[in-house]
Amino acid sequence: MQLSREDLLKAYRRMVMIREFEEAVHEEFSAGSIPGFVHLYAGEEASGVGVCMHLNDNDYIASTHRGHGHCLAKDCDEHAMMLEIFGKKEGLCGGKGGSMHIADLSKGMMGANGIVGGGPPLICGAALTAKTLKTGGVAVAFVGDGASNQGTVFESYNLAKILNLPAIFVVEDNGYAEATSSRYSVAGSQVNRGKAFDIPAVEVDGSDFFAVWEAAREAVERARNGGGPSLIHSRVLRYYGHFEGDAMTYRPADEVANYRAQKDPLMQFRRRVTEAGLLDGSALDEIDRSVKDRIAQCVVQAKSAPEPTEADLLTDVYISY
Amino acid sequence: MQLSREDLLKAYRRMVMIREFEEAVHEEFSAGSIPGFVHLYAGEEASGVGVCMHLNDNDYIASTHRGHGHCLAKDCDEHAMMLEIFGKKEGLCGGKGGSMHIADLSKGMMGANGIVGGGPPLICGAALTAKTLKTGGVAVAFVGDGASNQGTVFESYNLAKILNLPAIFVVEDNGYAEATSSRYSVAGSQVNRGKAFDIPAVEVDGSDFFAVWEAAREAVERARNGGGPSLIHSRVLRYYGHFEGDAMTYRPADEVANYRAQKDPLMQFRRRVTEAGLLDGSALDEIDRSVKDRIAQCVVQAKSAPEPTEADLLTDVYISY
Amino acid sequence: MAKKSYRQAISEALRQEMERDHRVIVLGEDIAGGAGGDAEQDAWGGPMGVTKGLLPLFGRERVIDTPITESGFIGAAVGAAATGLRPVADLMFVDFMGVCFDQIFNQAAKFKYMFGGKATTPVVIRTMYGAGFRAASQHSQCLYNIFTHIPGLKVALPSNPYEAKGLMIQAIRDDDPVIFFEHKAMYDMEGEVPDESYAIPFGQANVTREGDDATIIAFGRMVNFANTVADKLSKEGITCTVVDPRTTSPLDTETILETAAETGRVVVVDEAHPRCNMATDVSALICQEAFDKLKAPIKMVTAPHAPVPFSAALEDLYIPSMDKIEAAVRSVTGKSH
Amino acid sequence: MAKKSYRQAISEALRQEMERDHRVIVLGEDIAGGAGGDAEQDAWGGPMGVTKGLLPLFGRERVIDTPITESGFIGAAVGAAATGLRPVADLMFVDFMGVCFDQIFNQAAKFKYMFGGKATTPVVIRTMYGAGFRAASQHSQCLYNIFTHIPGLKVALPSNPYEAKGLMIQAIRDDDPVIFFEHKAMYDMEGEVPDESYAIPFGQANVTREGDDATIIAFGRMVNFANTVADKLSKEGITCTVVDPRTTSPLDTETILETAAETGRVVVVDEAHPRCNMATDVSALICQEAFDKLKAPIKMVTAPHAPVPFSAALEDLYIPSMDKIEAAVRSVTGKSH
Ligand SMILES: Cc1ncc(C[n+]2csc(CCOP(=O)(O)OP(=O)(O)O)c2C)c(N)n1
Ligand SMILES: Cc1ncc(C[n+]2csc(CCOP(=O)(O)OP(=O)(O)O)c2C)c(N)n1
Ligand SMILES: [Mg+2]
Ligand SMILES: [Mg+2]
Repeated sequence: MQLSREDLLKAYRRMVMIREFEEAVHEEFSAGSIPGFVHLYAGEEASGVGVCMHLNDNDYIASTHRGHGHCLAKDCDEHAMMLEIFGKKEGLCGGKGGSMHIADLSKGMMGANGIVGGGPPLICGAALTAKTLKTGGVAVAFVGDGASNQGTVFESYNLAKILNLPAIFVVEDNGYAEATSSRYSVAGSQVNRGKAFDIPAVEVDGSDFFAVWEAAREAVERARNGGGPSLIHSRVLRYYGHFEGDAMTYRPADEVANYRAQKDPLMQFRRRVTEAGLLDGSALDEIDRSVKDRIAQCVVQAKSAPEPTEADLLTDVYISY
Repeated sequence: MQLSREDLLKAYRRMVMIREFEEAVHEEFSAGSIPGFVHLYAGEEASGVGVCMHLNDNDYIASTHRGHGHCLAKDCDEHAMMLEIFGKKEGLCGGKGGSMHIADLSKGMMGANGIVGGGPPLICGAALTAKTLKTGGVAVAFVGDGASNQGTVFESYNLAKILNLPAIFVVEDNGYAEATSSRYSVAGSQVNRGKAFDIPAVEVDGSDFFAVWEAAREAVERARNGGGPSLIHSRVLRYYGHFEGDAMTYRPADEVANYRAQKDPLMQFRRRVTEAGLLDGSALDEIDRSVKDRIAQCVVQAKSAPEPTEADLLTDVYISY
Repeated sequence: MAKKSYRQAISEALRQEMERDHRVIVLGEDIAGGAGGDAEQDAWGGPMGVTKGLLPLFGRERVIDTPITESGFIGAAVGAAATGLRPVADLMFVDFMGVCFDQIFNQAAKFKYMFGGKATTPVVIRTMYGAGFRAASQHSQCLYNIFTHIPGLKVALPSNPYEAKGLMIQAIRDDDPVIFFEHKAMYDMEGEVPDESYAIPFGQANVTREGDDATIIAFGRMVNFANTVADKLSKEGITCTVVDPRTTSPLDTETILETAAETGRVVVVDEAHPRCNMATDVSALICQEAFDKLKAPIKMVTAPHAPVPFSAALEDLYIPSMDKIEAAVRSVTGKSH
Repeated sequence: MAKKSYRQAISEALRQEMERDHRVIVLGEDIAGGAGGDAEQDAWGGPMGVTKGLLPLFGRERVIDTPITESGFIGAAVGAAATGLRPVADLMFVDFMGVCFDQIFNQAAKFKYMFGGKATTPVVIRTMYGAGFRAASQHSQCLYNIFTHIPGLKVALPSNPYEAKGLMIQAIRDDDPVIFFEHKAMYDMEGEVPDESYAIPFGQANVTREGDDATIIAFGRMVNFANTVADKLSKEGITCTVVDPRTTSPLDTETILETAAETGRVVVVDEAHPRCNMATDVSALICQEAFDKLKAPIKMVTAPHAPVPFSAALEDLYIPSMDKIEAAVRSVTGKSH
């Protein structure tokens, strides 16, 4: 399996989409137009996109509180997402979910999740459906470094292994859980944690799209071929605070700047594909431009879109009651 | 550190006490004199005793639903325990706890536990107390093979490691969780699970008192010396059903008989100490006899002891309310 | 119609639904029993034998023994329900909710609302509740009030074998998450249960007795206690209406309010601890909506505010008894012995 | 006396108790913040900054950042309490109870009873609750009714800074397990708070307003709503008694029954979902014990039976409003505009 030109363009477009989306949300949050708890994925783009490039609508992912990037990587509509984050009626979840609960099951996106460690058991379920109904699908749980200590995650490793489920656990280790360093909170190693359950596990540089893509290719193939679960430890960095409003005093002042300068995933991707002559800069520039426009448009529309009304308050609680 | 003659006699006495206690409970349950859910430890004696020989009243253990053996190994009073199992007012817990909730905090016994995986977090707490108040104590959680898959257990491994707690996790693997074989339910290995958290972990033959004692010696020493947590995977077998009343059709018919014949922990102990000339058979016979008498006496008294009364129903809910 | 036990009724419902719909699976700890071992494979069928016999019919793909990881497998059931299966997961004792409640109340219950109506999560969680087994504090609780509190969940409490079969079939066919409470002291209770499949709609109370002097609203096993008390008192000429709401969520407020209004004298019987329970829920409802029809204070008969004790002597005092129900009825009717 | 915020009041209580008793420790996720990192070590003090400043005073031995393992560290707090410490654990949002409830309701709450009175478990669990933050379904729940239901737990709901300090000090000194509910929309609320240490006893309601026409019983943040409504209506000559029970368990039933009897017209205000909540609990209590004094139906003002919505527009409609409380008072008093 190889990345075609179309794949590369798609991957880049998705990564830029995430970056622009998050930058816009950052700006709008700072300006006071977005309420609630908002966690941005900027900086981690290559990880989510590198994984989701292998997935189709028949495959499921479960995300975390830091969900925008995974949604966009899984092809959720950016316009409906932006509306949702603004709490609008035409938002992807009717304004009822917001940033922490964006989902689109028709795209195989099972939801961001406000509960740390909430996703992995759900993904075992999606994988069980795939296995039982023989849909050919696989299921991926994204897990933060902080989340990797939650009991539900280990339970899911074990369950996925003993039921031989087509499940993949991607531990996106951005070095922090809120203000706590993973150097403090995580005993042992992510890879050994996987291996302790006899789950094949690898570590990758999550800022390198191609490294993630390759690791995910193996894991997805294994899952599709009945080989059971895999674990990928993807090292990344988040560019913004834990949530919007976080002063980030627990981080060295230059941490993000250095990373941006040396390892920014978009920059790395661009350098790699242009140096290898796979794509030329102008095609990428064109994506940059069009995505920027698109997101700007989404923001404008989100601002003026109608709010939900009292009639919406009590719908969607049950299917029948 | 060496086992003195007194230690050997004490260890044997405790193991015989457990065996006789459980045989008596088995008989009385079959006869209908004991109500509720009762899980017997017979067959696993060397494991609990091998560990608890290193502990004093200042050290804590947390047990499981299969708690009688751990209680006796930690020196809880057999008479008060028997009364408790019969639900009597003078029982160790006033008849309010029963088999699944025997505790004696004054002996460092934090309780049997009806919740699988309930104990390890509690033991982290006892170890935290020891560390914070510098009591010199250590804390031990007993964990079944089935329990070893519960999320709380992994959370405790991680917490104990990162806080460098004087905690020891003893996974008593008797091959079954209820009717489910650990060959099915446990992915990977117990030792690798410990090591995945950088916790020193060893496997021992839990039917061999001396093997357990030696492994526990190292772990307890490490904990007392500020070396943090350890894990011991102790392989054992239970002689009776999961609970009293279990027909055990999930087990090969001769499994227990073969084990009893070849690996019975009391038999092994007796052979080892007599062959090595450490103790003579008559001293052990004397223990057998006196313990048997003692337990028979406990049963007789438990049967005729008074029940709790309505006045006891609403006491002990709060200290003040 | 044949006499069947509560156990058999539930088992039959599961079997018939699994035959009808290949998406229905059952999973839980020892739901079959024997996995990985060298002897009988369908050794348990759950600790009470309810699911025994399903494994030979449907195989390990649809009758799944799980490790002891309630968050893991209940969460997996929820995730499977959201993606196309119709799982029936077994939370062996409701007392174990504390290790997996998140997957029930924050995930299953809220998907539909949080996701703007686009998710469907047809999961059933079977669970055992109630005192009377000398099973002590961690294996004897009721806790259905906690699930009833949570919007997005439905809660069924079958009071006899007939109800158990019909409510289970409805639970499986229902597109919302359902928590199905089985009382551990009722598995051997027998009653007439049709062989054919039938669903009892949720939110429609069953009036098991009709009377003029008082209305007893009772839940789960307590319905039987209430019936017995009503039968006894009727011999004295004190007649009671007995209401079995069947489900606490949805709750048939209409029948409750109507029957309460008819007699104006109400007793609510709930095996649970007294605070924030179904007895308070129903009392408050009536007091708000049918106050003018009340002729006497509403009496609640519940367990005390204490954990469930182990000792048989204490547990018998603990459980709301027929004597206490009878006394409450006499008190609201003003008709003492 | 100085004006202090709810945040400062709680922080001060923690500091003073930690100074007084070396066995008091605090632990939780980012309770200090910055552990293992290369920059500020007291970076957060919890997400709301309540515990900021404790680390420099008491060090990492007593101000313990934990991994995200609520069962693990809440359980550890329970175990530590049973063995000699007096831990104050932070369950960041009460919505996270689903991953650790077992350690609270089956362990901490039951030790004393199950073990025949021989255990003491003086643990405090601080937790954030309530809507109004646009924090959506999984970060906005109340859920205190669930803890209130459980025998063995005490539940405190401070309604302002003064209450917060005094109830926290009592919580720490109390020998039973206490769940301490802090409303996330109240941290910046200011009020007079004495500098010195003081404990407010549990189970003693505070009557914040006295009146003749109606009795409003409200919980937590809703006490302030009720006070405002009472003040507004008093200008019209409708006077209300407002009762802040302070703790839901123990509950000051005496004050509730007395004040309910005095006016005979009762409104209960509870921010929680409506089923099996404190509004039903108090209504049922009054209806059973003070029925003869009631002159009108008891009205309950609560959130609806739906998860908490994200959208500001919806959330504002969702939270029990002063308008709704006012309407309820008018309805029970029969005095409309
Ligand atoms: C069960 C639970 N505990 C705690 C939280 C609060 N919380 C939200 S995000 C977070 C940190 C998560 O860290 P990590 O998993 O590394 O993900 P990241 O934020 O770095 O993407 C915490 C503690 C929560 N939402 N759920
Ligand atoms: C949380 C929880 N889940 C399930 C149970 C029911 N249960 C009691 S003991 C047991 C099996 C435990 O197996 P293991 O840990 O191997 O201990 P063993 O019985 O073999 O000593 C189960 C499933 C429980 N008590 N608590
Ligand atoms: Mg992180
Ligand atoms: Mg076992």
